[in-house]
Amino acid sequence: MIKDDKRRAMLEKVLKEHDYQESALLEILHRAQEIYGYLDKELLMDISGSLNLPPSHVYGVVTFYSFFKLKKSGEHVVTGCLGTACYVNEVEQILEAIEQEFDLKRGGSTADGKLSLLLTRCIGACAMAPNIVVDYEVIGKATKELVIQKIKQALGGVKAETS
Amino acid sequence: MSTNTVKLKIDGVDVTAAEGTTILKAAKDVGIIIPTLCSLEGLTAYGGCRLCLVEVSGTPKLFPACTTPIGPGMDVTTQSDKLKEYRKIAVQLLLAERTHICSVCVADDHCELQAMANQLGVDHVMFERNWSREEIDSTHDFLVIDRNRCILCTRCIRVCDQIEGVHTLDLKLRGKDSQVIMDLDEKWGNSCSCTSCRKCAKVCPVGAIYVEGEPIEHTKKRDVAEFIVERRNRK
Amino acid sequence: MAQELEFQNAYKYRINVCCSSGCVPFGALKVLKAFEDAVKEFGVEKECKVARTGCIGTCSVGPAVLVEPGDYLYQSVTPERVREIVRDHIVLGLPVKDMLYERNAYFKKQHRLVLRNAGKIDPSRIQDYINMGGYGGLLKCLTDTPQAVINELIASGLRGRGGAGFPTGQKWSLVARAQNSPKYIVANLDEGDPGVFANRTLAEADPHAIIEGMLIAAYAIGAEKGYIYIRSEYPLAIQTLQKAIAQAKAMTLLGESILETPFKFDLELRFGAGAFVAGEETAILASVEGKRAMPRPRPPYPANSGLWQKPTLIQNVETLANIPLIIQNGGAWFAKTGTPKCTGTKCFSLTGKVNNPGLIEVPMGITLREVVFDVGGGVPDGKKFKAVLVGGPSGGCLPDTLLDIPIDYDSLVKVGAIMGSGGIVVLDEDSCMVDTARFFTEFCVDESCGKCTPCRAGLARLKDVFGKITNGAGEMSDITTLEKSSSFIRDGSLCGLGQTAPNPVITTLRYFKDEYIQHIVEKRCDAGKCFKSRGEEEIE
Amino acid sequence: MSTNAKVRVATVWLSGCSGCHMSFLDQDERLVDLAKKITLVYSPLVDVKEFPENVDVTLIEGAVANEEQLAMLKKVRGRTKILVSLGDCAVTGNVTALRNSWRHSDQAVLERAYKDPADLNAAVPTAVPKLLIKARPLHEIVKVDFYIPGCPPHADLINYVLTELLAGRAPVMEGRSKYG
Repeated sequence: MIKDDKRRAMLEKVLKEHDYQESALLEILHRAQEIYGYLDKELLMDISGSLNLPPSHVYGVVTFYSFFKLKKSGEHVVTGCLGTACYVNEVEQILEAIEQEFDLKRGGSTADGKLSLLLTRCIGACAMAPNIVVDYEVIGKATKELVIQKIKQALGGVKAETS
Repeated sequence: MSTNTVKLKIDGVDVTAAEGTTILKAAKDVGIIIPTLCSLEGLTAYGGCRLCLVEVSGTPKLFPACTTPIGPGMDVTTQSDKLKEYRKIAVQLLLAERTHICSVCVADDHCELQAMANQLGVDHVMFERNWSREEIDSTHDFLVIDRNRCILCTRCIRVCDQIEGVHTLDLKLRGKDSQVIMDLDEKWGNSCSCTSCRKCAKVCPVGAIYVEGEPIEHTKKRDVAEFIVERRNRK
Repeated sequence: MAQELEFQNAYKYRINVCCSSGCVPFGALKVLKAFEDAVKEFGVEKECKVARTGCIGTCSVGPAVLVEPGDYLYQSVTPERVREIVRDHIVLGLPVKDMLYERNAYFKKQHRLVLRNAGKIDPSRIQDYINMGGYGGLLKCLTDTPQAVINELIASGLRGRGGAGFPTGQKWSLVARAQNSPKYIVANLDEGDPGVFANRTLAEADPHAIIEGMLIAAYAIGAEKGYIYIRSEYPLAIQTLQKAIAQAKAMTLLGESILETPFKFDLELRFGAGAFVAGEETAILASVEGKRAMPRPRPPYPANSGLWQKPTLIQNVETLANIPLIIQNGGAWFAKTGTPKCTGTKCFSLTGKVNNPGLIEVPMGITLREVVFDVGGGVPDGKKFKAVLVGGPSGGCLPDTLLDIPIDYDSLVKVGAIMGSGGIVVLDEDSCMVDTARFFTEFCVDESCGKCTPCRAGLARLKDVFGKITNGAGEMSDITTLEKSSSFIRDGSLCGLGQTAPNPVITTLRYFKDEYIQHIVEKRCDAGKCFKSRGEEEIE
Repeated sequence: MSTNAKVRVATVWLSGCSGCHMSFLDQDERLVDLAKKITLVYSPLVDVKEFPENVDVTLIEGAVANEEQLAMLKKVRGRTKILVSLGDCAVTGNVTALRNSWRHSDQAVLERAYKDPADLNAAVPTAVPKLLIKARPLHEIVKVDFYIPGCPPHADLINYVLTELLAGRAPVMEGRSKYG
């Protein structure tokens, strides 16, 4: 995917902005993920070469932080919040229901790659717990029924509204 | 090195050492050996294994001897019931964390973890063991890594970076999932930066990294880092 | 500036629409648009200002709208009902009663210093901040010596709000005295605790308070460069801060020769990437340097050897937001709030089984009971209160009998809890304390950096033991294993994460041991949380 | 312990290679002294079918790998005052537990042993006791009083522990025992 010149040019701009400084690794990884969607090994090798950092160091940093993705995720992404407030308000039951309904496991995607179920430690909307994010829409005070309906809508091609 | 010296007490013994010396080193100089696993002379201190925790009077906190510099008037205790208990728990945790089976291990009798368990009287492990099952990587011509025996002391990573200077090795992931990797988590045989210098195998305290077909007592030359640093300083 | 003030005062009404992360997902931006339209429709745009503000605090009933004067707070505002509010309240002067938030209970015991401007100013306008007296602290301190600024801080008794409660003035003195240069400031906005959102709210509602605090700190300790380390999961806070930094630069409040004095200070944002441990003092430094956020042993302390081995001041943003007030009003004034050993206020994210969840700010020394039952309005649905978790995932679970302790660093530590980053989660009778301890242990297992044995290997074994107990295979000896390993993890871990991680285990064992015994001996969980299979892996 | 009556000692062999028992016998001439003080009431070395009641000291070699051994261990614990884990298999699981790293190893090892090598009528015999999901060290199942690690433990160490126990003292393992 590196070969894609347009995106590589964008990455080069980012690298230049940061003056190819080692200490900007996190910022550059953030931007690279924005540009490419995820960070594959070819891209990491490229970044490691550009910043003159050992590949194992770059890989170590990428895998240390849970925000960085090494693989492409599903077309639609449901994110369950595992924050304390959501946990106390039974988010677990909703996650189980999603897993059953769409036959996938948390952290994974459906067989057709249409839907991924990810977890996050807190989206910060604790007062509205439990929260589930369907694509870009935060569903507060979520219930099983509501969430499943929203996911079905998203999968059915009706794009979830971005707020 | 500062010429200022510091006076302190370690296990009741009066000690004088240069300012900036660690408790570990100051104790060793007067013949008091504090148990360690991740520390190795010639490499930077890591402070990870927590075997070398000591007590300093006046505070309930425990201090890692390998990274804590001595202070004037310090009164250090390196052996107490509490420390003994904690060291035994630390060794048990390491034994339970991955698959450590001495009788089938290449490093049997040349293993620092095994020796530590014996020395501290860890005659059983109170935790249920986590039977890890990491694939053994023997793709390199002669170096082998069995991550099931790794205790994450990072000596190999430090020697690779600080002494050999290539930084082939590092850690991936975090917490209990941490693993020693080569380059972008490649198989060792495919690593483009590894110089096959074997220092990682030499300093590995356990049987996680070894040289295939070589008698273990030949491989485990753990003073290699100290030796090289000394030789370099001589120039 | 005077002109701007006049311009603002020309309005008879001001409608503040909360557009923070708590309210936006529930339609706050549409409500804002509806207000702008309605004000035009009724032709009152000259006398009524519609402002986009930060968090008002009542996050459970968003979108929230505050109408000034009179501080009328509307809850759960929908675009459909906006016309009604403008027509009745603004045009006719009659507040729409059925939509008003019953505010007495929630706000009465709160004391807003840090959140002084939250919900009242438009965070995207530096003028709004200045109108409230903002940057006055900086102006004042620039006419003083750095030492005088530090003295004022020492007099205020302010302690770090990041969790440990180290006296701020003392910390500044240490960095100021350090010989090496350049010196750095790192503002910690890596609020990784699940269930905590106070710092994010502050950044979204009043970004300049953080920047001004950093500027004053920079002046006092002699730093020229600062970083705000912020979670990348906080896009709105990032945007708000970026805008605020640009505005401050434009007004020569940042950069070379600030306000035409020789003082210079540059500020950059650094983004976290999903690692709770990065909030730890030495881990945050590693992360700002672009490395794995692994803590390192202290000494050396960051005050002497921090970022790139240079003297570095690390301060939580809530601490920083207090600074301008202290400089403007004096340390002695600040010390009047709170308790003698613990001055000022503290922001808490109050969540869980409580009637009024939200972001609150209360004076130090207030009791937990007041927070849970007066501010929080108690437990909903007539359920019984069971415990309150204070201090985030590595806080302590405290029972009803301890609710009368005052909230301050030392009292909390005494009972096994911590101030932490200010998370208070209320648990009712439907919560199982064993399962709660398991949940937090699992969180810490996931977030442990893996460097030291007790935290990495110890927490993982605790998790195993919890798996055993909650699957019905528990034995009484497991309690001993939990106790022994918890104390080793607490005393033997390298950093604050490991040292506090066993708190939920230790406190639930201390205050709710019966529940453990019930799970082990009777294989019974009254809350119905345990003994459900959790997938094949853990049954094994 | 009474002075006239001999101490009732038993040894049990669970999932292990019998190496620990060999090491026990390696006490050589010290066994003669030992025999003056103890009666071996149950052991693979003596011909007693049923584990007796009121045993003072039982040394168990081997891990607990199947249901028969599980039942045996519980019975032994119920009838013994002092239970000693003898050797690494009893103390850690050791080689017996190597299979624990694999899922469904209880089935897989049986198939490897009985099905894979068979040319005809490949089947796991029904007489084989059901394997536990994991092979376990003794103390994960019952309370164990003392441990003698080693693969096998040295005869001197076994002798030391027995001597101490017979003298009514708790053996000190610090610096004495040796895994592997």
